[in-house]
Amino acid sequence: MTPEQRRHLIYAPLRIWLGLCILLGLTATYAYLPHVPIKPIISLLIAAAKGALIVLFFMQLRKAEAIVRLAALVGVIWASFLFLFSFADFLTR
Amino acid sequence: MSSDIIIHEPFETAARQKVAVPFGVWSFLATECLFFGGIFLFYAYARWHGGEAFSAGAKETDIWFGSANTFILMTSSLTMAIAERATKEGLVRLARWMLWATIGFGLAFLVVKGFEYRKDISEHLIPGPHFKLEQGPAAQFWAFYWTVTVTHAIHLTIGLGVVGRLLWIDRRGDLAPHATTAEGTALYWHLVDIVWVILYPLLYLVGRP
Amino acid sequence: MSPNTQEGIVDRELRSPSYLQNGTTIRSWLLTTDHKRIGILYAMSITFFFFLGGIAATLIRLELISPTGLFLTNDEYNRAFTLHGIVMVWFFLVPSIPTTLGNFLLPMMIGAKDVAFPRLNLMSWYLFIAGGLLTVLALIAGGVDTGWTFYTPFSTLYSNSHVLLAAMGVFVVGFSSIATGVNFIATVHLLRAKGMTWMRLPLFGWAMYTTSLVMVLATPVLAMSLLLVVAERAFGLPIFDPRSGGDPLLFQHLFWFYSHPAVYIMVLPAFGVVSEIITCEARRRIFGYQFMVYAMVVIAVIGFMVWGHHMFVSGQSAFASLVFSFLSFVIAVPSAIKVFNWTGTLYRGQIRFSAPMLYALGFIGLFTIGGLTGLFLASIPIDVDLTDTYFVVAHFHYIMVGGSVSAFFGGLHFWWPKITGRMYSERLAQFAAISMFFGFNFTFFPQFIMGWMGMPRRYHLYAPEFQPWHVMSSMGAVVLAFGYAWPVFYLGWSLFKGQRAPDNPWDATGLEWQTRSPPPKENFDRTPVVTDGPYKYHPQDSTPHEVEQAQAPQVP
Amino acid sequence: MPPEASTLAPRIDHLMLILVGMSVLIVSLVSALLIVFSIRYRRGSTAKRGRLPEWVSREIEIGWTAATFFVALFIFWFAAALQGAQYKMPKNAMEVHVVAKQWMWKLEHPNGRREINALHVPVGVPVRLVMTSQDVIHSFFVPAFRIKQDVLPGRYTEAWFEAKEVGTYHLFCAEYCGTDHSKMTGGIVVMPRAAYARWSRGVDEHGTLAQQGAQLFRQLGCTGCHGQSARVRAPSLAGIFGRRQPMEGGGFKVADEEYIHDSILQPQKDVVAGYTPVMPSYQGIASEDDVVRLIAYLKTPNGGSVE
Repeated sequence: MTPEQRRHLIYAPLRIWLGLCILLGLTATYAYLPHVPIKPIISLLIAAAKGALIVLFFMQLRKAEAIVRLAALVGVIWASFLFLFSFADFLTR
Repeated sequence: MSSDIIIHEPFETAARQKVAVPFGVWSFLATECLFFGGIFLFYAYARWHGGEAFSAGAKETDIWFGSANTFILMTSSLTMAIAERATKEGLVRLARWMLWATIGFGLAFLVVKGFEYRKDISEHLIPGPHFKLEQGPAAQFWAFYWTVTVTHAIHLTIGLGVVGRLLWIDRRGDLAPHATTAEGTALYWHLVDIVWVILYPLLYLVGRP
Repeated sequence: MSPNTQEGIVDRELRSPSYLQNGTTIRSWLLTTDHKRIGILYAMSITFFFFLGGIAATLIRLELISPTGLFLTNDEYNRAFTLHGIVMVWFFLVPSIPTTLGNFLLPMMIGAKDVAFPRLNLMSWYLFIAGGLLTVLALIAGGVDTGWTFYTPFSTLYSNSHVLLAAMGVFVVGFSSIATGVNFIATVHLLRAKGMTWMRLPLFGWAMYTTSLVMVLATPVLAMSLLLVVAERAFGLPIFDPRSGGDPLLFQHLFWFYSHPAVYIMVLPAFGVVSEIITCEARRRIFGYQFMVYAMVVIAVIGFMVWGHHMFVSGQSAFASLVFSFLSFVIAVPSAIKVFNWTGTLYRGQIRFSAPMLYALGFIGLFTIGGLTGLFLASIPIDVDLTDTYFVVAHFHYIMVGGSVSAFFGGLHFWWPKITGRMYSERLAQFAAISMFFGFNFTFFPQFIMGWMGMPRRYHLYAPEFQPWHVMSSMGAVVLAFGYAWPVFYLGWSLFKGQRAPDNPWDATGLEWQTRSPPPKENFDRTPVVTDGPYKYHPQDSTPHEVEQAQAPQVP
Repeated sequence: MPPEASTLAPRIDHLMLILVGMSVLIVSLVSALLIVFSIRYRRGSTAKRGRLPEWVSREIEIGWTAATFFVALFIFWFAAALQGAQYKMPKNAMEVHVVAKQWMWKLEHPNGRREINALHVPVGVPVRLVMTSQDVIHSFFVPAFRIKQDVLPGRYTEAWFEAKEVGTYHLFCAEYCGTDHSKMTGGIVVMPRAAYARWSRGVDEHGTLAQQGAQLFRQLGCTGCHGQSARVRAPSLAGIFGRRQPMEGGGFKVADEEYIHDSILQPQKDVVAGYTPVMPSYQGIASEDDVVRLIAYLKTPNGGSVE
């Protein structure tokens, strides 16, 4: 294994994994702190950040072809239609 | 870089064929995104509508099991990522080890999940006549819990199957030319991880301390 | 496009065998990954389901002749219309054009050897069969009585029928749709022949692409809503149960998020088929190609944002109803554009009234009526009165049966020579097309009137003042049934005794016509290269008339 | 054409006729074009087929896109305006409670008179329907009035009408609800006011809805906690209806029919600020009919303040 390969194969993913672990610790701690605001939002934001790390680096969307990125994006956009219009009903009853 | 990718029937060029698997798998992941989107909509509605009673139900989950499983699955993602990259680089030995590790972590997840289920069952956390809490939003939380974790576990089991298939390919011959297959497998495995990462705050962090 | 006919004097025997001769054992069919053979497998399966659903329709129409019912009990009637709905929607209409004509033609039209994932394609058919078996099992076990909509809490807490089996059947067949969708999207993106740019894609290709988009993005939500139904019904988990604070409307949102776009899964492919037929039979370039493409894309996207118009009386908020109503009007615009453009294509053409063309013209008429009555149902005050009446039944049959099924039959005839290598009897086919058109109108137009008079749907005992309309409708159904059954005979005859088809009997420009009939396994003897847009029936700045005159002396 | 028996019906029909007219126009236009083109440009005809300049196609395309868009916008606007009228509940309407179950309609007048599968109403008086279901989703559909509203379990939905013609009209269940769905029908009997007054005087011996509710309020033991001398701390219900209640966990909720319904059957859901959620659920103890009575009682000026 060349040093180049070692960097690409081992260290880069390890760094991401470390980031994920830190975020996991953060989110669990924050949830148990007494008297801190907007807990649900923080926990979801951290989950989104973790998801983004996995998508961009583990799944290599950062370096992917345009059409692959498009496919990835489309799922999220369409799911947002589902939420947007359903809650347009729930919230205005 | 292993350059000797086999060109299958419908494809004329290796470049097109290389993008086909990630593109196809990503399209399927878009499907998965909407699949889980459906049950997340149920969660969002129940949490919004159920208010405090919903959180009261969510308090009953065990964060230790949940956190341990999040950690296990994140680590399996790491080993999977290394395995996929190693396959591409032609480092078959490393890839093989990492695939075995991934399978190990996946199984560990299921075992931990099993213990968690045992605890949940012993505490009567299955909605129904013997349900521990009030019927109502708390029961809805647990309906979500059971449905989504079982669905996720089925996804994970399928994941174990496709990773196992890679090992089988390896056993029968050379893994290196199947880099795109490894890539598709890895994408699916990571998705299963992401779903869990999103589930973690929804299941284990509501209404604490 | 480059026609590579006139290959010189190549002996028929020396060329590779056609896809039909390439292995004749049952095994070679059941394990095939050839998109054309999978198309045939699908065609046989959906024909079975079409007639199964048709039997249920026959029972329904017979029963409704009398206001007090003829021979069915309440439960039997409920099971009959549920079976009709489930089978026709998921086992016939949704797969109809994409999995048969789409599978067969899409790779050929874009100059590819196969779809992007041939084995996935075969798996899709097996999933279809598995889902079909589960549903047939539900039928044999005694049937389902929830209606095809599976509304909760009826389906989860109250129904005493085999909801689980049917829901699982539909769940499984959903994944066959998704597999087809993923496959087609990748195929169109990655396997277009050299020179086949997006704006040179035949409209049928665009139709398959947009349909697949809807399949991939809508079907999973149906899968999840059925999974939730199963969880509540089988395991007693309170999900939609109102006693635990669940909302029955949540199910409806999830269900219609799929089921409204599903209407576009059924009708977008029809747009594609009709565009191919009309251009060829009128010898005319499509009027406004780009607008036709954009219209389909807009329909596929906005189609996801209008589902709430099924829920105007459901207890949905007034604000949400208003938003959904507005978007439903917006989506009428691209549909109207398409109708006008097909009409415009006929202008200054050289129109031939072959059977496919008759089906296509019928499609335009019926689709127009179906689309316009859609505007009635998009207007909230009128929908409040008309929803859940026969007006709605008539409306969606105009779109899905008058529209899609006409187009499917049109396409089946149009590409029959290519698929089977045999010609059919033009006269008999024209007769079938005409009887289908009239039979359809006799069956469903009275239903608009009785719906407007207040006849609720899913009733088999009804007030006597509706009887004349029901009798008219049932009589029309006889003609319609003939229109559907008749092609089985002459097409069946053509399979064995029909004249051998030339490679390009209609003198069409699509790539699929530039190869042999029936095509070889790898589709083309020589990989095609595309140099121009589709529908090159006359040069861009010329007319069919001039072409005709220029060609006249050469025609023997 | 079905009878137009409510004040709303002619307005709906007006819109309907506009749409029918427009549809006939468009269908005739399209079919006329199809037929004319088909005949004129049939293969081998001698009709001239000159060149089409490129701009024609684009101009026409943009033209009819814009035209259809404006037609659609116009109809939407027209329909939305009418929708406003349809949704606005008239004040001082007579209130009728509707409880639907498989497979019958139970209708309860404010004076306590109960009917099954029939509803007697006076002509010329607005009637507000407050509806709920005991089991599955049903739908209250009176074609002659052009009204339809789904009736949901666990929720109240509303509809209103003002009958303007004396007569008997169909009542249908329009949402499929199981085996006897097509038998879940009834009649709306619209009577002259005097006749209605005579009919409604044949009151039930049980008293008005509110009186029955007061009785239930005691029988079910509500006074034990919500009464003034109760030992358990529970919010007083005197004059509760329509009041804004502060919620535990923040926010306010208006105590409407829906809120009271849920507070009886799912008391854990919306707990008033400052109270502990000790109230048991009355699911299975109080039927939907009972809840209707309790609400009628709590709506009266001194409802909930009994000792």
